[in-house]
Amino acid sequence: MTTNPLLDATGVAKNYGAVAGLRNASLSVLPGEVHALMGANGAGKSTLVKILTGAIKADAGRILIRGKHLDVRSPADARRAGLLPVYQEPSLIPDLDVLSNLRLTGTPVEPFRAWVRELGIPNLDIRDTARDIPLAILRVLDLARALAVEPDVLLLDEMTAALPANLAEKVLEVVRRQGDAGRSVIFISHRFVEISALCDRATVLRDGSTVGVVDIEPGIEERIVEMMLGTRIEKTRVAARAANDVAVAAGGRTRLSVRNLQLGTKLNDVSFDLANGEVAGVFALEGQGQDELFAALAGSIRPSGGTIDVDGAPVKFSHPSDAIQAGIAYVPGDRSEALAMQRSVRENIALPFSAGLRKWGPIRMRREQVVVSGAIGRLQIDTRAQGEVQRLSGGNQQKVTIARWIAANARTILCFDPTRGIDVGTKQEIYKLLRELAGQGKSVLFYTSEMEEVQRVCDRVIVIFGGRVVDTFSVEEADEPALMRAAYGLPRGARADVGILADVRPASDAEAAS
Amino acid sequence: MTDIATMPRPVSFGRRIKRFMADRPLIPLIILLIILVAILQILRPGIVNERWLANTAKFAIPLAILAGCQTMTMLTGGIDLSVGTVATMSAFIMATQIVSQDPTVAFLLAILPAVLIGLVNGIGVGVFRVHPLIMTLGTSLIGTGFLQVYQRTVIASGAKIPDFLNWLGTGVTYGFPNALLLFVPVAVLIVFMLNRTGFGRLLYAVGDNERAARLSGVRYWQVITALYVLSSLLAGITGLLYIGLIKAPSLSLAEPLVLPSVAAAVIGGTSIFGGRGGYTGTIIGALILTVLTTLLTILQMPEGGRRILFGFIVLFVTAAYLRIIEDR
Amino acid sequence: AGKYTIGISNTVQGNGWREEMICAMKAQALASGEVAKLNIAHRNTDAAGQLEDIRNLISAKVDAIVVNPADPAGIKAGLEEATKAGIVVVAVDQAVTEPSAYIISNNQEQYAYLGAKWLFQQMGGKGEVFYMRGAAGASADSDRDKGFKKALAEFPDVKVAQEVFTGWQQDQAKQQILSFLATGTPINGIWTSGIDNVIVDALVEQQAPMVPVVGADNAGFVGQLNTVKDLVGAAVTNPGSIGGAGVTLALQILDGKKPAQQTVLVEPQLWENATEEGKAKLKSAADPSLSPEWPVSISIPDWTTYTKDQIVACKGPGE
Amino acid sequence: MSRFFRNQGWVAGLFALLIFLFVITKLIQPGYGSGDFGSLARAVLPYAFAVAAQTVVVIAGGIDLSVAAMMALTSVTAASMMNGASEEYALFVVPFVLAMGFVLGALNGILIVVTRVPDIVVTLATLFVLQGAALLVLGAPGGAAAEWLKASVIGTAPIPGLPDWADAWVPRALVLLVVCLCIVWIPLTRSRLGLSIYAIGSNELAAFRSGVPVARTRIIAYALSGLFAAMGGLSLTISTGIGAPIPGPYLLASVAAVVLGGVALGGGKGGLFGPIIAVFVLRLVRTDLTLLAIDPNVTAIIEGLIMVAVVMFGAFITIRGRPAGATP
Ligand SMILES: Nc1ncnc2c1ncn2[C@@H]1O[C@H](COP(=O)(O)OP(=O)(O)OP(=O)(O)O)[C@@H](O)[C@H]1O
Ligand SMILES: Nc1ncnc2c1ncn2[C@@H]1O[C@H](COP(=O)(O)OP(=O)(O)OP(=O)(O)O)[C@@H](O)[C@H]1O
Ligand SMILES: [Mg+2]
Ligand SMILES: [Mg+2]
Repeated sequence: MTTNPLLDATGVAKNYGAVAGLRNASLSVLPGEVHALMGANGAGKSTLVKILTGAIKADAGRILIRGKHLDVRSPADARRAGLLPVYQEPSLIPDLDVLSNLRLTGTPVEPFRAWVRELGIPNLDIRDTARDIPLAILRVLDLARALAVEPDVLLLDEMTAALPANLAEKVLEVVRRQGDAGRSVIFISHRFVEISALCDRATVLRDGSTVGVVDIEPGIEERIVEMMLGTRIEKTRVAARAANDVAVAAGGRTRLSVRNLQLGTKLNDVSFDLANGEVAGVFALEGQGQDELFAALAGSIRPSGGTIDVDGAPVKFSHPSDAIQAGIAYVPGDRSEALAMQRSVRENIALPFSAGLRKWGPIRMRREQVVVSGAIGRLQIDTRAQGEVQRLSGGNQQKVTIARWIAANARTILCFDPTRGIDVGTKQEIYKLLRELAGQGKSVLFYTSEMEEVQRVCDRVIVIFGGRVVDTFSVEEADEPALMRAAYGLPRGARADVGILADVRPASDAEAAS
Repeated sequence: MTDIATMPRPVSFGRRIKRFMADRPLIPLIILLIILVAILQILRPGIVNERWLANTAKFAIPLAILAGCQTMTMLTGGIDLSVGTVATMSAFIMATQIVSQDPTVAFLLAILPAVLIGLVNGIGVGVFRVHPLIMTLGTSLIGTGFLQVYQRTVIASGAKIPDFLNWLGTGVTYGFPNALLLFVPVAVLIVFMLNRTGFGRLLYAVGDNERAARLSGVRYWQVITALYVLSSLLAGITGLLYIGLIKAPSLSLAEPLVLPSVAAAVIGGTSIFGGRGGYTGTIIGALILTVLTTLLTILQMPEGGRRILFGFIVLFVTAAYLRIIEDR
Repeated sequence: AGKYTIGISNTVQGNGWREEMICAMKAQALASGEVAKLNIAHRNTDAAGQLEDIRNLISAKVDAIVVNPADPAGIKAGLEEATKAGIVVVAVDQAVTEPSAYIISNNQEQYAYLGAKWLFQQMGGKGEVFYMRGAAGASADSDRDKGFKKALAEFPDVKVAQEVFTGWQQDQAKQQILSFLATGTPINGIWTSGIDNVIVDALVEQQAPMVPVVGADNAGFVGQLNTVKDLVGAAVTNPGSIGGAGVTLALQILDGKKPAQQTVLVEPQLWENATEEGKAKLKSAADPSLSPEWPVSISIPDWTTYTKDQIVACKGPGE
Repeated sequence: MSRFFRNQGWVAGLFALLIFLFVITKLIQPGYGSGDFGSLARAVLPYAFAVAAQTVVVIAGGIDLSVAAMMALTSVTAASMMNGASEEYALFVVPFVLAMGFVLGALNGILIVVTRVPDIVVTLATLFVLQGAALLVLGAPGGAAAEWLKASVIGTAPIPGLPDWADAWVPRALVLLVVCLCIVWIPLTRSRLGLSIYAIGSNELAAFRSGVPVARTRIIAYALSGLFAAMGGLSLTISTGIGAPIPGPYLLASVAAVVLGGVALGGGKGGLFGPIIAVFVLRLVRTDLTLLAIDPNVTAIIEGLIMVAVVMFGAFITIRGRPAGATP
C-alpha cells in the first residue's frame, strides 16, 4: 500500500475489572476510506471507539494518528486531532437547546444547519431543547454536529441502528460522500446491507481481538459472519420463515383487539387485531405514532378515545401494571428505559415478580433462581458480568429486557425494535424466540425499523402512517418496495420512486440468508 | 509491537488483597473501625473496656436505626431529614402523655404523629413528586411547630420517663446493653427486607431506574409511601429508645442525630443517588462515627481543631473506602 | 385591655430555658394589664436574622421591643433604628452595646464564677474538674468562661481534667460524660453550663463515684439534688423569667418611669445541698410538675407579678 | 412566546406571587413604605448570596452543604481583620476575603474531583472543617467592620434621572446585591464556561463526550459558589458589624429557595433570577407574619406549609401541563 494510514491502532487492550473489554485490537484506516468495524455484541467495538476518541483510557496499545504518536486523553483532544465520534448513545446535553449545544462544542452553526437539511430534517428549530427531540433526530444531529467541523476521521458507532429507513438512507449517502471527498469514516453497524453498500474494507473483532481485515466485495458477508461468530455460527443459523407456519397461526383466537384508538394528534382511529399464536409486525417511518401506540397498549399513556379488548373483554389501562395484569408486557427499544443498570441480571429479570402489593413479602429464592436461570438459558445471555447489568454489552442488555417477560410468562409481548444494535447471531436468536413464543400460543406485536426482519418473523404486517393504519399485509405480500410505499402513505399499486433502498440490490439476499 | 496486554498479567499480592476487600466491602470498614478503636486505646490506655463498649453500643444504636431510615430512603434516591423531628416528637409525646395515660395509649399517641408525617412525606414525594429533601425538610419544620404548640399545653403536667424505656435505653444485662433487644431484631429485619423481600427489591429498582420499575408494573407511589411511613415509624421508635437513654425530653432531642445519620449511611457505602448500598455497612458506619466522637472528645485540643479533624476524618474514611471498593 | 403593643425578638427555639422566657414575657404582659398585643418573632437564627426581625417589628410599629440578643454588638444598627423610631428597647439575658437600649440581664459571668467557686471549695481547693461548656462561639458561653477562669485563678491547685463543648445539647453531653467516665480518669468535680440532669443520670447509671456537680436551676436537676443519694451539688439560678422582668421594665419606661441606670443586673443565687440551710432552699424551690428543662425560678421578686398558673398556661394578652 | 412560558413560566409565576405579597403587605400595614422595603432588601442580602452560591453548584449537578459554614468563616475573617484596623484597610480586606472564598470553594471542588466522594459528603465534611476554622479565627462573636462598608448597605442609592420618590425605593443593599450578582453571573451565562456548568449538571457523560473539561468545570462551579458565599459572609459582617463563628440558618434556606426558584435539584436547569425572587418571597412572608403578630410557633408551621405547598403546586402543574401523549 502506498498511502500511509491516517489512523493506526495496534495491540489495544482494556480491562473492566475481571471482564476484558478489549484484548488485542488493531485497526488501520486509510485516507478516503469508509472502514467497517464489525463484531458480535460485546466484541468490543464501542470500547475501541471510546479509546480512539479519548473517552476512556486503554490499558495497553499504541495509537498513531497520521503516523505520529498523539496523546489523546479526552474527547476534546481527539477533536483537535481531527477525530470525531458519534457514540452509540446520544451526546447532546439534554437540558440545553441545540444552539447552546453547538456553542458548547464550538461547532459552526451554518454548516451544521446545512448538514441537518442534507440529512433529511428540513425544519429543525435550533432553539428546541435536546430533551424534547426524538431519539432518531438526536442521532442525526449528533452526526451533523460531527460533520460540521469537517473531521479527518469520523467514527460512527451504530449510527443507523435507531433510525427509520428514510433517515438511514440519507446518512448512508452522506457517509459515502465523505469517503469520496478523501476523508475517512469508521462505520459500525450490524446491518450488512449498509456495510456492503458503503464500505471499502472491514475490520472484524471477536471477543476483544481483531480477527481479520477484509475488502468488501460481493459474497464477503459469509466470511465476515464466520469470523465474527467463530464457532457460534452453526447453532444460530435458522431457516427463513416457511410460509406454512403462517397457516398455523391463522387459526388462533383473537387475543388483543384494538378499535378506533385515538391519542391527541398522534394516533387516529387505529384498529387491528392480534391473535393468539401470531406475530404481527408494525412497520412505520420515524414518528408516525408507533411509539404512542405501543405506549398506549402497554398502559404507559391513556388513549383519548377508542377501545382495547383483551380476550374479548374491554380493558382500560391506567398504569403499566394494569397491562401486565392482563398479560401484556412491553419491551421498549431503549434498554436504558427498561433496566435497573446497577442491579444484577437476576434482579432485573425477577423485577415484575415483586411489583404487586401482594408480592412485597419474602421472596422464594430457590424458585426464583430456577425461573430466572431458565430465562437466561433460553436467551443465552452472557452472564460473566451479571452482577451489574450496566457491565453487559448492549446486545446482552437487550436480551435481559426480553428475558424478564419470558420468566414472567407474559402472554402478549409488545416488542419495540428489539433488535436495535444487536449482532446477527443474537438477532437470529431473538427471531427464533419470537417464533417459538408464537408457537406456544403467545402473541407478539413487533415494531421494527429493519424491513427484512418483517419477512423473517411476522405473520402479518401493519403499516402505520400519520397515526393511521394505512395497510395490512400478509407476510407473502410484504416485500420491501410494497412496505416502503405503504410506509410513505402511498396507496398500493402506485409506482413511485422512494429511494435507494426500494430497489434492493441482490447482495441483500445473500445477507438475508446469513 | 508487543502485545503484553493479551497475556494474563500476574496479579500482585496488593491487588489480590484489594480485590478480596472489594468483593467484601464490609471488611475494609471493619478494619477502619478497629484502627479507630486502637488509636483510642493508645491515646487513653484502658479506655476500651466492657463498660465503654456498652456505652458505645448504646449511642451507636439510635444513630444506626436512624441511619437505617436514611439507607432505605437513599436507596430510592431520596433522603429523610424529618427523622430527627419525628424521633423528638414521639419521645416528647411519650414522656408527657405517660403522666396521665395508660402506657399503651401513650405509645399509640406517640407513634401516631410519626406515621402521619411519614404518610405526608410519602404522598408528597411519591404522588406529587416533591424533592425528598424539600418535602422532609418542610414536614420537619411543620412538625417542630406543632410540637412547640403542643408543649405549651403540657408544661403544667410535667414529664416522666417510663421505666421500661429507661431499662431499654440505659440498662445493661450481662454486659450487653438492653437496647440490643430492640436493635438486633430491627437490624435483622431491615437486612432481610432489603435482600430477600419484594419490597426491598423494589426500593433498589425504583432508585436505580424508576421508569424501568414502572414498566415492570411497579407503582412508584405505593413503594415510596410505604417507604416513608416505614422510615418515620422506625424514627418514632428510635425516639422512644433515645428518650430512655437521655432521660430528658426536650424539643430538639434527636435533631443532632440527623446529619450524622446521613453520614453513617454514606460511610457505610450507600449511594446518595440511589440503587446501591445496604444496611450492614451503615451499622458499621454508625459505629465508626460514634467511636470518632469519643476519640475527638478525648483529644485535648480546641473545639475548632476538633471540628476540623472530624471533617477531615469523615472525608478521608469515605474516600479510602471508595478507593478500596470501586475497581472490582 | 392595655394600650401598648410590645415586640419580642428571640433567636433560639426549642430550648426549655428560652421557652420559659417567652412564656414569662407573655404571662407578664397579660398580668400587667397594660399590653394590648404581643408581637413575637421567635426562631432559630443569627444576628443578621435578628436584625431582620427587629426591623420587621419597627415596620409593625410596636411601642417597645424586648430582645434577647443573639449577639451584644451584632444588632446595634437595628436597635439604633428602633430608638430613632421612638421605640423603647430593652435587652434581656445579655447586654447589648447600643447605648440607648435598656438592659436587664442575668449576670452570666457571675453565674459561672459563683458556681465554680463553690465547686472548687467543695473539692477542697484541689483536684481535677470536668469542665462542660455550652456552645462554642456563643457569647453567653464566652461570658461564662470568663467567670469560670476567674474562679480557677483563685484556686491554683484545681486543674481542668477535660474541657468539652456540649453545644447545650443533652444527648451530646451525655455521650461525652459517658465516654469520659469510661476512660477511668479520676475527677473531683463537674461544672456544667446548665446541661446538668443528664450528667447526674450518667453518674448514677454507671455507678461511678459521686462527685460534686454544679448546674443550673433546671427543674430536673433541682429534683435530683433533693433525691439522688450521695449527690452533692449546687444549682445556680439563671431565671428564664428574666423575660417577664424585661416586659415590666419596658412598661415602666413607656409609662415614664425611667430607671436610674441603663443596666439592671439580676444577680444569680446559689442553692446547694451541702448544708441544711441550702437543702431547705432547694426543697422549697423544687417543682416536679415543671418540665425538667425549665428553670424552677419562674418568677423574679419585684420584677414579675404573674402567678405560676399564668406562666405555665403561657398565654399572652388576646390569646 | 410559548417557549418563553415553558422555560420561564415558573419564575414569572413566582414574580407574580411576590407582587401579590407586596399588595398583601400594604393591606396589612398601610404604612409600609420605602424604608421598610430597604429593611427587606437588607434582610435579603445574606440569603441571596447564600442562594446564589447554592444555585451555581446545583445547576452543575451538585450540592454544597458548606455554604453557611463558608459564610461564617469569611465573615469572622473579615470581622477580625477589620477589628481595630483603619478604614482604608478594608479596601484590602474585601478582595482578600472574596479570594479566600473562591479558593476554599475551589478546594471543595478539587476534593470532590480527586477523591470521587459524592459532593454531599465532601461538602458535609468541609462544613465541619470550615466551622472549626471559623472557631479558631474567632472563639466568640466579635470583630468589627469599616464604617464605609456598613454605610454601603444603609440608606438609598440616588440614581441620576430618577425623581426623589423613586430613588427612595432603590435601597443601597439592593443595588449592592444586583451589582455583585451581575458582575459574576452575566458574563458567566454568556460564556462557554456557563454552558459547560449547565452541561455537566444536565448529563455529565454527554458533556465529557462533547469535549467539556468536566473536572475543571466542576471545580470552577464550586469556586464560584465559594465566591458567592464569601460575598454572603461579607454582607453578614457589614450588616451586623461583627463576625459570628456559628453559622446562621443559611444552608437549609438556600436549598429551599433554590428549589422554590425553579432550579432542579439534579442539575442542568434553571437560573439565578428565580431563586433570588424566591428569597424575596420567603423574607416577605416572614415580614407579613411578624406584621400580623402570628404566634411564633405557628409561624414555623406556616413557613413549612408554604415551602411544601408551593413545591407541590409546582409539581402538580408540571404533571397537568404535560402535553397529551407524553409518558409521565
Ligand atoms: N463499563 C463497563 N464495565 C464493565 N464491562 C464493560 C463496560 N463497558 C463494556 N464492558 C464489557 O466490554 C465488552 C465489550 O463491550 P462493547 O460495548 O465494546 O461491545 P460492542 O462490541 O460495542 O457490543 P454491541 O454491539 O452490543 O454494542 C463487553 O463484554 C462488555 O460487557
Ligand atoms: N418470586 C418468584 N420467583 C420465581 N418465579 C416467580 C415468582 N413469582 C412468580 N414467578 C413465576 O412467574 C409466573 C407467574 O407467577 P405468579 O405467581 O405471579 O402468577 P399469578 O397468576 O399472577 O399469581 P397471582 O394470581 O397469585 O397473583 C409463574 O411462572 C411463576 O413461576
Ligand atoms: Mg457497542
Ligand atoms: Mg442494529
